[in-house]
Amino acid sequence: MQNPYLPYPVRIDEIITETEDKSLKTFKFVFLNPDDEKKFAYESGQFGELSIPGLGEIPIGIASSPMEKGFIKFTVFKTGKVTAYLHAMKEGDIMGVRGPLGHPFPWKTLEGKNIVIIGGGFAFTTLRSSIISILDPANRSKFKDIHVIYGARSPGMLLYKDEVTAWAEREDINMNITVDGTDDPAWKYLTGFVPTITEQKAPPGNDDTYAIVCGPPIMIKFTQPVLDNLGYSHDNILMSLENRMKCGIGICGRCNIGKKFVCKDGPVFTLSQLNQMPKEY
Amino acid sequence: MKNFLEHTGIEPGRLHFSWISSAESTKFVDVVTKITDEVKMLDPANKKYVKTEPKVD
Amino acid sequence: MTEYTDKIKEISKRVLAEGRVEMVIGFRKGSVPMMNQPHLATSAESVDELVWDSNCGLNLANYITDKKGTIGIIAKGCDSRNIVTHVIENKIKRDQLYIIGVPCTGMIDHHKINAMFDSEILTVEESGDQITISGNGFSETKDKQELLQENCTVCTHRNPVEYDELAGNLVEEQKNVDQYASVTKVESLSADEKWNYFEDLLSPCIRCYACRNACPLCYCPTCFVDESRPQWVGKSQDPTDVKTFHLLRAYHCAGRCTDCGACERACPMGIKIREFTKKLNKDCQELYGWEAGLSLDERPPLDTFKTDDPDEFIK
Amino acid sequence: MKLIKIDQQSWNTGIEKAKSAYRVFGPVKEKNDHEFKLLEPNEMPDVHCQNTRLSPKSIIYPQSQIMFTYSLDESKEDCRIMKEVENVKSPMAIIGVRPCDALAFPIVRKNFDTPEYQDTYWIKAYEATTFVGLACNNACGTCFCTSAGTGPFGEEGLDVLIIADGDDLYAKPITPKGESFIQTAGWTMKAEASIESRIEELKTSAESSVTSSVPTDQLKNKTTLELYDAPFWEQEAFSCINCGTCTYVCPTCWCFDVQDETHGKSGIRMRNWDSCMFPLFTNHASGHNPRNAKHERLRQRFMHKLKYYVDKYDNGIQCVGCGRCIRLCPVNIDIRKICDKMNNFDADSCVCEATSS
Repeated sequence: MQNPYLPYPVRIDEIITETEDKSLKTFKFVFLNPDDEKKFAYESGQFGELSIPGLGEIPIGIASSPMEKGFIKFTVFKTGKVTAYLHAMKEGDIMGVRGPLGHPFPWKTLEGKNIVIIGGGFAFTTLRSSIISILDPANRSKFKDIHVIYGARSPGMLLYKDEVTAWAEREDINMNITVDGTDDPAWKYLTGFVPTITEQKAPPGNDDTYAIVCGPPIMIKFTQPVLDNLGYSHDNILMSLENRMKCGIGICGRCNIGKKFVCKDGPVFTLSQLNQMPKEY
Repeated sequence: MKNFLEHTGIEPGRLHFSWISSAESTKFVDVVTKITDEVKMLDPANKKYVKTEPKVD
Repeated sequence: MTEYTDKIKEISKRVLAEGRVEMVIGFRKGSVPMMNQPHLATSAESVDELVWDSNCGLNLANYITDKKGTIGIIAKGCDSRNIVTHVIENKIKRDQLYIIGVPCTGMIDHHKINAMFDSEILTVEESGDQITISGNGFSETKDKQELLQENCTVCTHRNPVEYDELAGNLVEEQKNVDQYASVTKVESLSADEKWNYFEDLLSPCIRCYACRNACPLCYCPTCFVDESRPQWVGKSQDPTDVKTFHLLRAYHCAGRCTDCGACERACPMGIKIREFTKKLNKDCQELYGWEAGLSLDERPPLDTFKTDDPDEFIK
Repeated sequence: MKLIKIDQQSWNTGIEKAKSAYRVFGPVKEKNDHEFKLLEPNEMPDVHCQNTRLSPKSIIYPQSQIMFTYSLDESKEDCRIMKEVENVKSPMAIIGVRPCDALAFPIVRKNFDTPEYQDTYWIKAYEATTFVGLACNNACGTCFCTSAGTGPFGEEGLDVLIIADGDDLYAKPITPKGESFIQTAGWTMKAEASIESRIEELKTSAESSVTSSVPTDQLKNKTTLELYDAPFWEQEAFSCINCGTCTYVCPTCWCFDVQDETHGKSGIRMRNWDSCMFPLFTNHASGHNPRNAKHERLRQRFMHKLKYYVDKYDNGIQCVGCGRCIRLCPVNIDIRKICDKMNNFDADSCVCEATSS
């Protein structure tokens, strides 16, 4: 019997400060036991529990892609006790990771489809993972058109800036980078809230087009009617939820929404599923 | 506070209050010395209300 | 007790009908013996569920904290003192309230009564100052005085101190009671004996926080035991953490506690939690001549500074 | 039915023998109430205990349980590496488990032992334990086991059922685990054949002593969202003080919190029972709380037991009818009443009422 609460020991290999306010850092972990990397076989959309001995665990979406080998990456927003401590840790420090946890985006279903990825703020992490996976030469031909709408508060708050701007130059992905507002004259991308940009840039909905929406509640609230207007069926809208979690494996009982656990049955749900569930998130 | 803690079984002499201004450095030294001396006189077996490492059995 | 109940219903219906209040908070009969349930009545129909008997030991002031609207509240002596404390601490405005005062002759102790019998108690009936307790194959009648919650036996404020209307005639206050007999007993013990006494007292605690949550004083939005930054107390069954919770909670009630006994009544494990608060009440009385919740015009001693405050503890 | 008769003498010696092979737990009266505890040598389980105040769940699933230990000493090679704590070292036997409490274990098992993840701590403790049940001859007024999937002579979750007829005890082995417990105890006397009809009599009389019940037949047919939006939750929650009593005394409540604690240069990761009644249970780091109001938390508890569980497992309710929450709730919230409201809830007539008034 495998103890599902036992984290794999990892070493912090690299820490990247993502945003100008230093509230978001990306941690690149390397497994101490190389075999553990194989056990940690994941797909984009899943999450892990970052485990800091002495402090506790936090559930964080996996920001790296399974196409990236030798390490896993997590982007962490500094908000509570554990994240604050993690932000103060150094490269080379040892901690733990448990996972992969939850269900990924439904990649089999998404094959052969157009995908519209809509992300706001620091919820872009598993979306980065998804885009890296999709754009990998081994995978790109499996999908039709890829649209991305990614919004941040300001240019300085964009995650993975080098990567997203590089994607904007590519032909095989339609990138729409936007900020809520900026007075930077050098800003060459869009300005406006994500729902507005979605209205302008997203393709109309049909059976062959899926939207993946990850972002703060307010963004989701205003993006949903836009997608309705564009004709997206609720079966074709995928969302990733967050709730307070501890165990991450559907046992400790706190993250349930109705009979579903966000950790084990989610975090990815279709909007049709969510429509049938209490709004406890 | 002192009454209350002592009421619950904290040995008298383990909780002290003093009013010392930041300018009264000698008073601070005197008080701390006096307290530490007094506490050292107490039976270490009576050290209560100290959380110990839980036993794994 | 039926006269109290009738009068409570009559007043409640009137103040609701007159629009004086939007709701009345009282008790309704519980589904198990000795356990009446706090009840919110907003219509004449729901007012008919209100009852008053010797099983109304919870403190209803707990249900008006930060509540909006105009509220009728049934208040025995201790409830009224906690209402006063609430008003002083800005948890409710006096003019939101219509206090229906109930002069109290004490509440019966369900822990004590359950412990008297080996078999389950199925009914507890009350007639004047006699209580009849029955179960499968037994029935006993006892004087209510013998069955009172301990705080009621030493209560000296049975009549409400603040009210808009009374649901019965004022009762005679108990005189010559030794309010702090249990405290004095512990005070005479040695430090070690005291320590062991409280260790034993708290050993059944399961940290359900019923004591805290039944207490009208414990209204902090986040209790110190629930704080995570910093985390003051561990969350396990470690006796040091359990004790820290009880000691600090009691201390937070210093000079505010009315000895209503709701904490003890609510405790599923029957822990005598008042052993802590009583000591602080005694200290407040001895040091400051203070009893909580007697006047709307005076602030509690730990809330005020007087140059003649005792300071023997500072060296 | 293979029944074994145990007289008072061999009961006592049997329990003592069992203690050499098992850690034996049983109900013991302490102060005013019975609780399960590890029996000392020559200490007997009290078979006259109607039921313990707390359920036996803590024997398998302690309120505080250390999961891992680790060092924080940077000079050590295993610094910050979690080491699993072995929580079970020897077989255990719980004597005097009432059938309601016994049924709770297979119910809780559904949570801890899933196809995807196995909670090693719970499963190891559960598997190491022999459940020696005690049939109830007389129910409490708050018992409703017969409508909660079991009964006073229920066997599910038990390895042995002990039936008391006056001073005589009869043991009915249910599983191989139970048979080996009986063997260890040295109970070998076959009961006379006539006893079977006597036991049927006891069983019928015990069942008729269960006077309260909950209706559950319609729970499955209700729509989750309609029940969730039912108007009675706020009324029912009025008296609730959001303490954890109902969840902690409940044999089928399983939620926990994970906490790290450090002592100098060593640390532990532990779990402690948690309660859906506490706001902190679901509070997000951002401060947002999906179940912020007390009626939302009360609703969660009852919806979980009487709707979510029902839908998820299609195998009864997550309640065994022990009545502890009813007896111990400080403010008299009664699951029987709430179950009744849920089972009889009619969203359509409710809408009518709302629109007509």
